[in-house]
Amino acid sequence: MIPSTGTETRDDSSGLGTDLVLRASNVSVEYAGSRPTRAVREVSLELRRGEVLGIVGESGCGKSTFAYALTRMLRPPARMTAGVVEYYGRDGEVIDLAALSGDRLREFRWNKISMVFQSAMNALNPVTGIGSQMDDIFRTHRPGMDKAARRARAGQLLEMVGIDPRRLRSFPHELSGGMRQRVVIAMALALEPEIVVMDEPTTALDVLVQREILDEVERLRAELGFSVVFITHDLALLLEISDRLAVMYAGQVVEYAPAEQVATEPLHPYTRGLLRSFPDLRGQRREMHGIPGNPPDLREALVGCPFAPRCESVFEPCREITPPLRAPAGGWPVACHLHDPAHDDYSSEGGR
Amino acid sequence: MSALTVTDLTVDYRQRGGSRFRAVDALSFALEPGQTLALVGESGSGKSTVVRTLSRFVKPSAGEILLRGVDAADGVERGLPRGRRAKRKAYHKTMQLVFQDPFASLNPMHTVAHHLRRPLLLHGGHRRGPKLEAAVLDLLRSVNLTPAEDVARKHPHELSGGQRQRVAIARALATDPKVLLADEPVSMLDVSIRLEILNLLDRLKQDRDLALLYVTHDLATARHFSSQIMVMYRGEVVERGPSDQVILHPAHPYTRMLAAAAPDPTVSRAALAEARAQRAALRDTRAAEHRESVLDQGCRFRSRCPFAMPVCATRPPDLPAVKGSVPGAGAGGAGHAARCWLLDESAAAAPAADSAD
Amino acid sequence: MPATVTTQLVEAPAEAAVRGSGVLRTALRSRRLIAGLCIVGFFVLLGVVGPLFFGNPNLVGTVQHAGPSAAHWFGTTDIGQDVFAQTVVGARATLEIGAAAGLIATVVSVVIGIGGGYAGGWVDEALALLSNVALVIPTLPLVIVVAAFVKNTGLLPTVFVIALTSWAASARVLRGQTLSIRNRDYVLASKALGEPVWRIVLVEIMPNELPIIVSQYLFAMIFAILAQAGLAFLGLQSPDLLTWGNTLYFAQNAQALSSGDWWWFAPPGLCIALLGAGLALINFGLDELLNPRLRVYREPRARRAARADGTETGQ
Amino acid sequence: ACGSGSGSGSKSGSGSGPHGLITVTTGSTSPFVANFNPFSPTVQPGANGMIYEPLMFFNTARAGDVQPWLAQSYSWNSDGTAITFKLRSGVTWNDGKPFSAADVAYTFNLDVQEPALNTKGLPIKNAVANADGSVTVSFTKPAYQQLVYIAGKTLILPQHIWSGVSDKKTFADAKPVGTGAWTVGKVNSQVMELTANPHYYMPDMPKAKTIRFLTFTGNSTADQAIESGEIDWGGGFVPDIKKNFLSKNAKYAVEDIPLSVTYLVPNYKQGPTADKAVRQAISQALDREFISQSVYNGYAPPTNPMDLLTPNFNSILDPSLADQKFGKADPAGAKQTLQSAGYALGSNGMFNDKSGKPLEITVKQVTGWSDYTSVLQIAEQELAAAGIKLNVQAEAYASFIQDQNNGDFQLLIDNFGYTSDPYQYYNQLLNGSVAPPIGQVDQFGDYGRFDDPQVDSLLADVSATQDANKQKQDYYRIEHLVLQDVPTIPLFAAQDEIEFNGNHVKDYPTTDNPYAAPPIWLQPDEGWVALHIAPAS
Amino acid sequence: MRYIGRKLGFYLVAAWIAITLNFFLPRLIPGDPVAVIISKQQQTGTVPLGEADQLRRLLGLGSGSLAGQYGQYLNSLAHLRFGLSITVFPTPVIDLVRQAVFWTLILVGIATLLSFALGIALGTVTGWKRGSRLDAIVPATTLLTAVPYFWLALLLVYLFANTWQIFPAQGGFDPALDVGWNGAFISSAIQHSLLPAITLIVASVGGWLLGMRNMMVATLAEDYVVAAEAKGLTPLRVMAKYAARNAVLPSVSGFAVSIGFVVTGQIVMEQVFNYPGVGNLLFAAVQNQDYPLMQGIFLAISFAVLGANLLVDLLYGFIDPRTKEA
Ligand SMILES: Nc1ncnc2c1ncn2[C@@H]1O[C@H](COP(=O)(O)OP(=O)(O)OP(=O)(O)O)[C@@H](O)[C@H]1O
Ligand SMILES: Nc1ncnc2c1ncn2[C@@H]1O[C@H](COP(=O)(O)OP(=O)(O)OP(=O)(O)O)[C@@H](O)[C@H]1O
Ligand SMILES: [Mg+2]
Ligand SMILES: [Mg+2]
Repeated sequence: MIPSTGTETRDDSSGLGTDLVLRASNVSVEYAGSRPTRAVREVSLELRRGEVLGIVGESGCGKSTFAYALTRMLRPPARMTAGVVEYYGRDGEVIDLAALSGDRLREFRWNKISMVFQSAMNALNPVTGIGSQMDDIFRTHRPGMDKAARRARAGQLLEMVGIDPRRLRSFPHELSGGMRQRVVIAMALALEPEIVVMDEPTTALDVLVQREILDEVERLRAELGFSVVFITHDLALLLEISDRLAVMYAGQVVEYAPAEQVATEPLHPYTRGLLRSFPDLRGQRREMHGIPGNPPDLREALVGCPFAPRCESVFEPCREITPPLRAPAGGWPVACHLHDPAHDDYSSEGGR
Repeated sequence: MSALTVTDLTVDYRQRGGSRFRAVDALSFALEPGQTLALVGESGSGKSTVVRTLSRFVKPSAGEILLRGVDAADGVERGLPRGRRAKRKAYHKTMQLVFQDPFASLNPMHTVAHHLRRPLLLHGGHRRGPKLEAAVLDLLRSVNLTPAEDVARKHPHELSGGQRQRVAIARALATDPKVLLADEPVSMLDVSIRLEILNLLDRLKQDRDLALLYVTHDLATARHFSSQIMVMYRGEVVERGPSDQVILHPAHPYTRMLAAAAPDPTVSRAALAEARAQRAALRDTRAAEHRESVLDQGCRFRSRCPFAMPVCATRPPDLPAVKGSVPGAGAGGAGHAARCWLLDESAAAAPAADSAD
Repeated sequence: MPATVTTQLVEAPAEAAVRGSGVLRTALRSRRLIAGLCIVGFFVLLGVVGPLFFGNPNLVGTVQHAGPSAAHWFGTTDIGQDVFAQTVVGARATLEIGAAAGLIATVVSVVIGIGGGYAGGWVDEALALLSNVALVIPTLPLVIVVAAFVKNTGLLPTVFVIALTSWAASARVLRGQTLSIRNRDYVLASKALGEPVWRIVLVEIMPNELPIIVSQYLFAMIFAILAQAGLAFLGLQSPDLLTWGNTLYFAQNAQALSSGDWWWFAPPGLCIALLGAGLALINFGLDELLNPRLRVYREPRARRAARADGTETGQ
Repeated sequence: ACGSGSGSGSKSGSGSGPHGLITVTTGSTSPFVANFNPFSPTVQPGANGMIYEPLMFFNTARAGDVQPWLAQSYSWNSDGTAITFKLRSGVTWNDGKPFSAADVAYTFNLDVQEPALNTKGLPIKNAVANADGSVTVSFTKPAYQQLVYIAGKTLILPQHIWSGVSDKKTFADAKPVGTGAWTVGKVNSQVMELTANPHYYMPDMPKAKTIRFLTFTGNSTADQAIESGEIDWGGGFVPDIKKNFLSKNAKYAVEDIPLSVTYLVPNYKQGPTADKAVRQAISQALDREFISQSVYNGYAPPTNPMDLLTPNFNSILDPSLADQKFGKADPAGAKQTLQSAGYALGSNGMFNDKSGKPLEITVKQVTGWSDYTSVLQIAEQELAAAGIKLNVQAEAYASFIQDQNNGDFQLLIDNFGYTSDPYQYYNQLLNGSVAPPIGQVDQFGDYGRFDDPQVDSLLADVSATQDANKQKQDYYRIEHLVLQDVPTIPLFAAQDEIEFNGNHVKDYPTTDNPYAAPPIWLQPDEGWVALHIAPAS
Repeated sequence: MRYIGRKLGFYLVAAWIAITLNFFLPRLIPGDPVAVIISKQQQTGTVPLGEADQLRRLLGLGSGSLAGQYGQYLNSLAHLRFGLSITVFPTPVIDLVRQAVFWTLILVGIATLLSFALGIALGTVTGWKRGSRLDAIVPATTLLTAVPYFWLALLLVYLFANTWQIFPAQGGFDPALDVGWNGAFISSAIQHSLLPAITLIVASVGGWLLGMRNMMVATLAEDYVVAAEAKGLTPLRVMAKYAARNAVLPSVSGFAVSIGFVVTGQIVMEQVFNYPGVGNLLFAAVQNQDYPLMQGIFLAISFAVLGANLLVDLLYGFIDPRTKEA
């Protein structure tokens, strides 16, 4: 059932397979239209308990779409055309998310997986107080709680993210961007879910606020032990906070590795390009270039490696054969012909 | 002669209820041709207000703006009514700006060519015709938008963010300005496109001898693409100096915080964890939210400052007064200055551990 | 008419006013747009060429109160006029009133709404006040005053009076839009280029509000036609004006419906309704075209069936 | 389908006939309010003739038919400067107080004391109650011709109530104390009910116990009620009346006694109609019979070229003119009239005036008077056949009246009449010595500013005498002059059809027995009819 | 508070302009009430010479210049005196208006509210279930909205009142009954109001529905709605509290605007149904050049509209907390 890339990934997961909490296999998502956008293409990833899984990639490469697929939040025109997303409970139960519907789906949501949306600022209803919005969560999922208990819990949550509980009565527009972001994070943690998907939770904030929020997330994760899927295009940031890292390009995962290793020896030329795109705050001043060219149009059918047109080490097979996500010996999965033993002769000169 | 000299620029916003809010307080600086000055600071510190005031969208309440030696106010307000628009035009021919959001700065109803034709017609002395079209294409090529013919025909929604920002830059260049104000020109862009745009600006600056004001809150790019950095906090400049000096040897506690907060992939995990623990400890010592503290006579940063001390309740000395070495921050370069009591030898020598309140 | 008020308050995102080669294709796929265009096109044709075929549609005859027949397709009136002729010829004046009054109302609302919104300051305050007051003035006496000034309740005064009383709500909507657009970066950029004000308003701001303006125009047209019919019904329209509203008025006065002359009563009302529906359909179609959010995505049937409990969020 | 059973009577559960409820409508569009102040210029249904009463009844439907009401008789002094009324005895006000000559004198003296109340502009000097119970009213000048207003339209008020009213103009007379056959029942915006006065002085009157007035927003709504049988006595234009009303129930009846004449009023002083030939040609070109049949179901018969309201004024009709009638449309004759007057037919078949411009005449009408619209649409075609171009212009009522009063028109369509007095009729229609010049306001009647010294002096003659024979001779001469001058273009007797629901009422005035004018909106005839009309059992 | 103060100031100016217009508008209509009265009297008999001048005195018309009259008018307004009607002469305008407003409020007010509520509810549901079969309601209701109102009314009267006799054809209540708060009268009033109310609702619900539906669709794409769904909230709560609550905002201000149309726009309706409301009274007043009555009604309408707008403006601060700031 599970396609080869998925299997390989799991084999590679150094004995932590039993600790799985979420597994996406071969997920593809399409936006309907006269020319459908294939925004996510056969992506397979797994998330372990307590882990921070970073997803990085250029704007528009399908990160958010994939996050929505993970949480079953896709709505028309988006449609999951293939793949399975499975949740592995603590008690060993396995739930296929696609099979959930109605009340069971609602129950599952937020209890098991919660999400911090990209542009979390807009994830709050502007016309109701934040207290009432937090209240809604408890009312729906914890019908046994009485009013006082709900209030107390909401206050507690706010305090946890460093906001005065008296702010419960405030409206979203009365809070600063950073505060709103923290409210949204507090909400995501309200039910102590096992998985929190964070879609660029700090992109719009300035560095100080961003740092505060990251610290907060880190602290809470240590306390509560949930797993995080952290999405951003800021690779520098991700290297700092994530345990493992998936690099996406044009709807596909092109590299999937432990964070520290990516920082030191990235395999995929795209990852390398990304890493080079960050000016170093304290390092030597040097001539720097981003990755030249533009990402491909996801409405087109892609032949060969999607990164080939922009790749500095492009060689023959890249233009015809789509490289599969496959781990070279002793390495981690990467979708690049350079690291395919079949093309060894080229990889030595193309790599660094 | 400086391309732009700003002296004691002060901007007040009128707020609901009639009170005034001082967004920029007695700001002075100069832009030199062929140089980039970076203006950094957290959100809401007044960076955009500076740009808006220089672009004449906002009226300053005090201060002088000299554009190539000519008083901006003189050029317009005191001029004859008949020449008003002409003077305004002259001002804008010399000074152009690039906005933060490339998705908002181009009119969705018009083609790229339209956006570039207008400034050429208004300022370039062009007439409609093939020459104009050629000039448009030249502009597109100068910002690496090729094939120019194709791009010119497109509507903004057909372009990527980076491409749009290039169009916006091309539009600003069309008037052949001497001063370019770039208000967070890359913050909405993808990391790799960011670099492309910044490199482009850098090259144009050199080619055209532009004086560039680069507004950002990204310290790393500020350091790499500018010669000078000015750090703003709550409407006033708290530190300025050559960019390497300011970033590598920040003098003001605020700048230090900023620098420490920037993600740095080269730092090891252990170091990160330790820094995090430090911050957590620090944070616990302050109340949850101090951001809304009142402005009074004292240092504006003191409620967040880890080194706040009693003297901070009085206003720190003005910038030019502090020159030379910066205690505790290593070497100081020429023109590096910060506005903090810590740097004043006459003030209390030991940094206070507790915050002022 | 609440219809005009609320639908215009729906803000069509201006950026969505996407143009290009794909638009025509999308347009042709919108069934509503096509249906609306066909209906309105039919009536416009009727209005243009119809009157050429009939001399004087008010010609009285000796065949009175007659039902539909080969000689009189829609029957005859109480004094033997041919209802079909009146309906066909009436299309012209009806459409003229609708188009002209809608146009004037739209122009006024554009000038006042966009002008005020852009100018800001006291000009804006004054114009906003003006539109609020205009919303308050009772229409009927205004009709009579205007009609009395021009001494005739013919086409022009009707057009003016309807236009005068129907611009205010649209102006309010446009003002709101303009307030939000005038501080967008691209407008500021134009200002920074030293563009003259008129150009900023006409070239940079107005095109972005075009979808709203078009929709307002279409609704203003419906409103004008209905308003004219209402005025006619109250006996406030010149009888020598031949519109569907007037035909309806005469039918009602002769108690056409209760005395069984349904063929006299039905056509004008149905024509108005049909034309109105046609205009409304065009509006929907345009809305969907310009505002992708309103577009309905239909899955191919087979796929839908296959994914009965598919991945879209449970609603 | 709408049978006799369905009506307000059955709904109220009390039954209309036996219990004496008559439902009526005056066609008034204003809401009812409990205010019966008789000085109100806007006639309140009921106040005039049903609650307050005049001294004598002048039958509008039959000139010369004068009946005693509160007064039994009257007599003039020799020069017409004083009139003495002999009053009825045994009359009480509906609050139980006796009615006396003092009340009558008080009423007439009010006009002297408070000139604002003298709305009829009567030249009253004073009024005294005589010792014998009669009342003498004296005038500052001969007042023969004001008799209708003095005896027939002045409502007698109770002194004991009204002397205590400080501002009589604005007094809200909610519980009127009158001598009339009716007292006020309930009043609300839709309904006004008058109840029979049990102590009324005329024996066996009134016949019904309650009269219920309903108000409607217009013809259509009123007609709907009339056609469904809800209204027992109503007056409104019902289109296609034979089919819409008469055919619906065997006992539905329509009474149509001509009370006024519908004219095209030409401008006598300016414009194309100042030329007699044009007026004549228009008159010749019209087919009044066709109009009457098409628009009014034949209920508005063509009238006579003398402008005379017949049969009401048959008593003064010159017998030699008795068979003067309008014929069929005569376009050829009309053309000839114009051609012999110097007008030339243009190439398009239409006449040009003497200066060579097309002969175009604009006729004004009131917007929303749809029967006139139909009439004019037909006229337009009939005139076109005679080479005359007619433009129809509709104006709001108020504008129309203004133009009419100012003489600002070429032609207008209007009706005139509703009087029991032929002198009032001809005087207001034709007296050029009273009509002001064009541009000044004329609120009298001769809107076209017809002006013939001969007619004026004949009218003066009539007013100066009480001798009926002498008056007749004058009237005859006037009729001949009218025939010759064509001061107006009479069309047809105005359609004054009144609908009765015979299932509920009987003894209403008919063409055969016009004891009063049947229209319910015509006061005080309405009050006279209300006394006589009886619920059908 | 400043916000409220500013708003109040704005409405005061608007009210003053409206009052002034109310004064001049009727006077701009050519002709004068006396001429109308005389002409009406001529419809029932000859009128003696000189009556016109007498009437003018009786009615207290035409004293002083227009400016003087305007001063008098403002003065009497300040003392809450609205004058006497000319149509039904010495009746105070206020009595007539009060009577009519009652009926209008009952019928038009309730029907408008119902139509609004129904339109919003249907709009919410069709927007929520966009693309489903329910969406077919939308074009259907627009067709109804484009039908001339009175045409529909007459058709319904013909069918429901004349042919099938389900509802009474006209009037506000059964004339046999006494007006008062008793069961028989109230049920009769309700019976009489059903047909006009249904007509009104049928003809106007489409506008609200469409506006609400489109706003709903736009709102559904907002992040906070998606977020609410992600939270696993019940669909009802997401629909009501997150989507509809925000989508309804423009309709609410539209509703305030439509209050004016409620009164003047229903003249036709009241004509068709012979309903004793404000529209009818206004029509009668206009036709009779009854200045005082017209002014009284205009005043009532103006204040109703301004009041409704003010109310919505002030309420808006609560419905939409963001307005207080901006
Ligand atoms: N509603 C939509 N309709 C059609 N295409 C869409 C839609 N939303 C997104 N896409 C396309 O899907 C692709 C992936 O979008 P997605 O939002 O997942 O990217 P992302 O990686 O999250 O980007 P960013 O970093 O900018 O958030 C893009 O190419 C985008 O153009
Ligand atoms: N039109 C305005 N009226 C009142 N206050 C304003 C206005 N514009 C900005 N401000 C305030 O002035 C201060 C400075 O704003 P400014 O936009 O210049 O900050 P910034 O440094 O550019 O922030 P960012 O990084 O978020 O763009 C802020 O506190 C802001 O709230
Ligand atoms: Mg995204
Ligand atoms: Mg800014």
